[in-house]
Amino acid sequence: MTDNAATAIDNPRSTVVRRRKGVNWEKWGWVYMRASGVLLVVLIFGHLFVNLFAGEGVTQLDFGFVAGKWASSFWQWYDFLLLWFALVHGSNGIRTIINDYSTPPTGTGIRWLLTPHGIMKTALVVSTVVLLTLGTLVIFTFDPCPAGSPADLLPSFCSVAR
Amino acid sequence: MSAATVAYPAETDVADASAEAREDAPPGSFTITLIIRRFIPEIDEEPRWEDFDVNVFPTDRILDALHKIKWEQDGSLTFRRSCAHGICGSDAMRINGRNRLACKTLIKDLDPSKPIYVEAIKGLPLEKDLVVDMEPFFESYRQIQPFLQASGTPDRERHQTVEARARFDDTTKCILCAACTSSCPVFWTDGQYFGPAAIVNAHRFIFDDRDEASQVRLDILNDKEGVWRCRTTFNCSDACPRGIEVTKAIAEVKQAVLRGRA
Amino acid sequence: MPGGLAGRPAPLLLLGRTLSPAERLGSIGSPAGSTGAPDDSHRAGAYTAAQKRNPKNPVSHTDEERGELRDGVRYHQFDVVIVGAGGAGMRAAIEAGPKAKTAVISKLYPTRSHTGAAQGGMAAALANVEEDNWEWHTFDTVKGGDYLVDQDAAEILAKEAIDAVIDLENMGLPFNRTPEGKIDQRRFGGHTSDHGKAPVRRACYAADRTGHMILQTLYQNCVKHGINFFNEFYVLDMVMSDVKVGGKTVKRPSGVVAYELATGDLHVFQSKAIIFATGGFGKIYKTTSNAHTLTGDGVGIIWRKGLPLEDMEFFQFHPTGLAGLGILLTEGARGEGAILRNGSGERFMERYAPTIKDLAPRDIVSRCMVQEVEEGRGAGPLKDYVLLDCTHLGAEVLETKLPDITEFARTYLGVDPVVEPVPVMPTAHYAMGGIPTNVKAEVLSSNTDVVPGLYAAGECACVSVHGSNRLGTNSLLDINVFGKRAGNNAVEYVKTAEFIPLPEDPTKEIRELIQMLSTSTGTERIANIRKELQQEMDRKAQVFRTEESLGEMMEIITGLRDRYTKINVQDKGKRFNTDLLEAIELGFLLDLAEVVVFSARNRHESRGGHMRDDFPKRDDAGYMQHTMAYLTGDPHSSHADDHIKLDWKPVVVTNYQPMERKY
Amino acid sequence: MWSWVLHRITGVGIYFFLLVHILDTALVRVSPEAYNAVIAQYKNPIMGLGELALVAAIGFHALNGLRIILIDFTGFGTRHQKAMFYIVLALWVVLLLGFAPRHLMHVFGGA
Ligand SMILES: Cc1cc2nc3c(=O)[nH]c(=O)nc-3n(C[C@H](O)[C@H](O)[C@H](O)COP(=O)(O)OP(=O)(O)OC[C@H]3O[C@@H](n4cnc5c(N)ncnc54)[C@H](O)[C@@H]3O)c2cc1C
Ligand code: HEM
Ligand code: SF4
Ligand code: F3S
Ligand code: FES
Repeated sequence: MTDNAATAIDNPRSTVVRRRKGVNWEKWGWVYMRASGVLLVVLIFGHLFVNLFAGEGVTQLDFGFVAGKWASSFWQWYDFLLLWFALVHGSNGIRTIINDYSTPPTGTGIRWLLTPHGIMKTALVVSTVVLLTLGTLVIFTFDPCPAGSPADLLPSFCSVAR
Repeated sequence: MSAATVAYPAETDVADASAEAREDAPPGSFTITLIIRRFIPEIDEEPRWEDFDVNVFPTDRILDALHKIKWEQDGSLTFRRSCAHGICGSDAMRINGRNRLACKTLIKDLDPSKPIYVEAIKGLPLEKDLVVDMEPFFESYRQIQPFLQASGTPDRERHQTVEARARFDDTTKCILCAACTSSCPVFWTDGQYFGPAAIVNAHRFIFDDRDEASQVRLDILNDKEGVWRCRTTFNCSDACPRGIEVTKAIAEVKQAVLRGRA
Repeated sequence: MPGGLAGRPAPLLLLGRTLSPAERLGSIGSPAGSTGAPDDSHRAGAYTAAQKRNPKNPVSHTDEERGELRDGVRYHQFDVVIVGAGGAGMRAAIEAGPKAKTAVISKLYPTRSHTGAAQGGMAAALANVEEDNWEWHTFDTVKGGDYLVDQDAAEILAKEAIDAVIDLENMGLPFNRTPEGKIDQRRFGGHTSDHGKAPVRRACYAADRTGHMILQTLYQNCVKHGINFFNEFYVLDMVMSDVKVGGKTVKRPSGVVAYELATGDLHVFQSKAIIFATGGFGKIYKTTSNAHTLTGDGVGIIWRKGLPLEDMEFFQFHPTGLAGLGILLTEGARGEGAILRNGSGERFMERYAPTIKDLAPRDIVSRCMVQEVEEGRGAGPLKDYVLLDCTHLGAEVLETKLPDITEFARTYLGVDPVVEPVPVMPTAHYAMGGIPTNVKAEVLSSNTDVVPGLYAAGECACVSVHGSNRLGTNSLLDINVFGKRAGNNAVEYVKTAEFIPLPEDPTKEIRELIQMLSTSTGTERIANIRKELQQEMDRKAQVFRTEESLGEMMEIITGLRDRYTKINVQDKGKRFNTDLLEAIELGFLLDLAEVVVFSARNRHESRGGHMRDDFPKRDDAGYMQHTMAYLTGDPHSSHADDHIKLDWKPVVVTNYQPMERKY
Repeated sequence: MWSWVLHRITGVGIYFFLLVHILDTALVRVSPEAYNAVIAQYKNPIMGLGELALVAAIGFHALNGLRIILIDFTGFGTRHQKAMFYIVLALWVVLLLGFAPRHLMHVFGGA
C-alpha cells in the first residue's frame, strides 16, 4: 500500500560489524575496577584498622609487628591479595589516566617506545611487574627470625623457638 | 588599532552606542558587563577577552544581550543562533563557566552585578568568537548509526506498546546542541571519546524495540573510545538543556554491553 | 560549577580548553606547515578526529569534495540540488539522494531548522482511534482556508497524508501509541468528522515535540542514505542561462550560487533540477514564532529572478504567542480549556464568538485580541497584551499535557501558568503564500506554465493547500507530502534532462552585491533598519490592515530601501561573517515585506489571514482568486507601483462550493 | 565533576604511596634494622600528618568508589548521585573524626 522506496533501501552499514578479536581490555578493565574496588574496601580498611587504628596505632609498627603478622599464613594471604588487587587496580587506573592525557602515537616498535606515551606506559608496566614480583616474594619468603639480628627487634616468639 | 586587514568599529563608535543606551534607557533596564572571549582568525593569534557594557532587562536572555552587542556596538561579534527558544540547539556556549544555551539563560538568573563571562564551548576547534567547528561532534553522532534499522517493509505502522515507547523517550529529546559533550572532561582531554551526545543517540535506538541493530551499536560503543571512557562526572547531565538524564542513559548502555543485549 | 571558577583561562587538566584549528590539526597529525595563518584544509573533505578513529568508515563523511576551483569560485555538479534542510528539503532528499546525485545546501545544520519547533501534530485520517477518512480531511482543509484552497491539491494532501505518516513511522519516528500499539491521534482546531459535525482525532503526534521528532527522523534517514550536505552554505542566487526553445531565447535555471559561511568562498552548484525548501519569512514581523533565520531567502531569490509569488498577503497570526517575545503557546492550551481574558479579567471572546468562544479559528481570535488592546482594554502596565488564563486547569494538566508551554512561560516571562495568567498577543506564524507550484511541486512562471527542473516545497511554496488560512497540523503534513513529491519528480526529470551550460560568469551579481555591502562606508546600522521594518509591519500590516495603514507601510518600505543602500557592514572579514549575511537577509526581508503589503493593499476584502478593517466582508465575486505578484523593474530604484505587477489566478474548485464560514 | 576530580587525585596519590609502601615493606627482607629505620620515619609528626592525609584520601576514594559503582549499576544511583555525593562527604567526615583524634594522639601524644 505504501510506497516505501525510502525505507526499503538496505541499511548501509548493518553488515559492517566491528567485532575486534581478543580481549576487550576497556570492558574488562572497567569491570575489574569495580569488582576490585569492592574487595579493596574490605582489604584496605582491614589493613588500616589493624595497622594504624587498633592497638597503639602507628607507633606499634616495627619489624616485630610485621613479623608477628606474617607468621600466620592468614595475614600472608591477606596481604598478598591486598598487594595484587590494589596494585593492579591502581595501575589500571593510571593507565586510563595516561590514555586520557596523552595521545597514543601512531608509530610502532622503537618509535612508539620513544614517545612520552610509550615511555609512561612502559614505566607503568615495568614498575607494576617488578613490584608485584618483589612484594609477592617478600611476603612468602619472609623469615620472621633472621639469624644474627638483635633479639629485641624480633618478635617475641623467635626467642621461644630458639 | 593594528594594521590588520579586518577593520574594527572605531572606539568612538562603541562608546557612543553605550552612552546612547544609557540616556534613553527604558525603565526597569540596567547595564551589565559581558566579558566575551573573542577570536577573529584573521587577526588574533590567540583568543582574547573583551568587555562590553550593554543595557538589558532582567527578563532578557544572554542571547538578547549578545544581539544587542552585535546590532548596536560591534557587528563583527559572531555566534550561532536560530530559534531563540531552546529548541534548535544552535547556541550552546560557556556562560560563567557552565555550558548553557544562550537563549535559555535569563539575565536575572545570573548575578548581574558581576561581569558575565561568555566563551565558546570547549574541546572543539575554535573557528571564530563563539563559533566552533561542529564537524567532529556530528561525525561521532553519525558513527553510532543513528537511524532505525528494521527489516521488512510493512504496509502500516509497526506496532509498539506504550511501555516500549516510554523506554527510550528521554533520549529522543536530544537537540544535538553539544552542551553535554563539550562539558565532558574526558572529551576535553583529547577529543577522541565518542562523547555523551553520541551515546544518548545510540541509546535512543538501542532501546527502541523496533530496531534490529542494537548489537551493532553496542559493539561500536564497546570500544576504547566508547562508553568505558565515561567516568560518571555528570557534567553532561548538568549541562543538558533538555533535561535528559544523560549519565543514566550512558549507564544503561554500559549495562547493555555487559549483558550483551539491549 | 561554582561561578568563582568562571571565565579566565583555567588549568588545562581540569577545565579543558578550546583548541584553535591549527592546534587541533597539530594534535591529530596535520599536513606539514599548518602553523600560523588558519588554513581551511580541516574543513569539509579533510578528516576529523573522529574519522581518524575509524578511517574505513564508509558513509560517515557526507561532504562531497570541495569543488573544482576556478577564478576563486568553487564549482560543483549535481543532478539535483536541494536548497534548505528543514522538513521539506530533507523529505525530498530521502527520495532523490539514493536515485540521483544529490546535494542538500542549507544555511543551518539540518537539525537546527525551524521544523523542529513545531509542537502540535501532523494530520492524517488514519482512523486509528475513531472513524475518519481523507475526504472529510479535504473538506476541513478547504473550509479552514476560507475557500481559497486549490481543492485538487487539498485532495492529494489529505489522501497522501496517510502514507506520509506511515513512511515517517517506518523511518523510525517515535509517535505516541494507543494501548493497542498503533499511532495515537489527538484533536486539533478545525479538524472535524463528517463535514463539521464534531471534532475528530486526526493529529498524529509525538508528545508536544512532533516537529522535533520529524526533523530528527528525517535527518537520521539522510545520514543513513549518506546524503551530501553542504551545511552553513547560504544560497544567495539562482543562476539563469539563456536557452533556445523553439527559436526563442528564454532564461532557464542552471544552478545556484552559495556563500560558504566558514570561509567566505563562493560556490556554484550546477544542476539539472533545483528544489527550493527554504521555509518561511516570519522575520518581516517583530512579534513572530519564527526563528531568526527565517528570512525568506528562497522566496526572495525566486522573486528577484522575475518569477511570480502567490497569495503573499495571507500571513497567519497565531493568537497565543508569549507577549513581546512571540514564542508560541500551542492551540492545545485552549483545547484543554484555557481562557483568554482582557485587562479587567473579562472573558472577551464571549462577546465576539458567543458559541465557541476561545476556540474560534486562529484568524478570528487574533483579530479580537488586537481589538481589545486597541480599545484600551489590554492588560499590563502598558495595556498592550491580553491574558491566557490556565490557572483553573491545575498543575496536573499543565505538567503532563502542556509541559513545554508551561516551561516556556516560566523560563521566558517568569510567569507560572499554574498560579497566574500568561501575557499573550498574536504572533506572526505562517506564510500561506510563497512560490507558486502545481501539485507536482513544479514552480510556475505564470498561471499555467512551469519552469522545467525547478521545484519548491514546504512553507516557501504555495501549492495552494492552505488557501488564506492554514489549519493546525496541516503544515507538517504539507512538508512531507509535497517534499516527497518534489524529490520524486525531480528524480524523474533528471533522468532525461541535460545540464544547462552555465553563463559566462555566474557569480557576477553576487560578487558585486557582496563587494558593495562589505566595502560600504555608510552610516546606517543593519539592525536599525530591520528593527524599524519589523516594528512598522507589526503596527501597519499585521492582524488589521486598512488602505491607510498599508499605504503608510509602502512609504516606510520605500524609505527603508533607500537607507538600505547606505548601510555599514562592520565585519570586513571572510570567515563566519554573519554581519554580512544579516545585511543580505535584510535585503530579502525588505523585498518580501513589500510584496506582502502591496498584495494586501490590492485585496479589498477580508478572508482568512487577511483582515481589512475597511472591507470586513469576504467578497467571493471579486476576490475568490489567487494573487500573483511579478517583479517587473529594479526594486531598489523605484516605487513599488513601478516594479510590481499584480495578476490573478483562478482557484481550483472540485467538490466544495464556497459557503459562509461558521463554526 | 568535583567528585571525579577528587577521585582521580586521590587515586593517583594513593597509587604513589603504594609504590613507596611496597618498597619500604620489602626492607623486611633486608634486615630488621633497615626496616625499623625506615618505618621510624612514619612515626614522626610530619609523616603522621601524611598518614592522616593518606587515610583521608583512601577514605574518600573508597566511599566515592562505592558511589560510582552504585551509579554504574543502579538507576537509583544515577538519579540520586548528588545526594550520594553529600552522603560520601558526610561519611568521610565521620570516618576522619573517628580516626584523626586517635591517630594524632598516637603521633603527638606519645601515649
Ligand atoms: C513554533 C511553531 C510551531 C508550529 N507547529 C506546527 C504544528 O504543530 N503542526 C504543523 O503542521 N505545523 C506547525 N508549524 C508550521 C511548520 O512547522 C512549518 O511550516 C514547517 O516546519 C516548515 O518546514 P520547511 O521545511 O518548509 O522549512 P524549515 O524547517 O523552516 O527549513 C528551512 C530550511 O531552509 C534553509 N534555508 C533557508 N534559507 C536558506 C538559504 N538562503 N540557503 C540555504 N538554505 C536556506 C534553512 O537552513 C532550513 O534548513 C509550526 C511553526 C512554528 C514556527
Ligand atoms: C578502597 C577501595 C577502593 C575503591 C572502592 C576504589 C574504587 C575505584 C573505582 C570504582 C574506580 C573507577 C572510577 C571510574 O571509572 O570512574 C577507581 C579508579 C581508580 N582507583 Fe580506586 N578504589 C579503591 C582503592 C584504590 C587504591 C588503593 C588505589 C591506589 C593504588 C586506587 C587507585 C585508583 C586510580 C588511580 C583510579 C583511576 C582514577 C581515574 O581514572 O580517574 N584505588 N577506583
Ligand atoms: S544530550 Fe542534551 S546536551 Fe547533549 S546534545 Fe542532546 S540536548 Fe544537547
Ligand atoms: S560528562 Fe563525561 S564522563 Fe561521563 S557522565 Fe558525562 S560523559
Ligand atoms: S537559538 Fe535555538 S537553541 Fe538557542
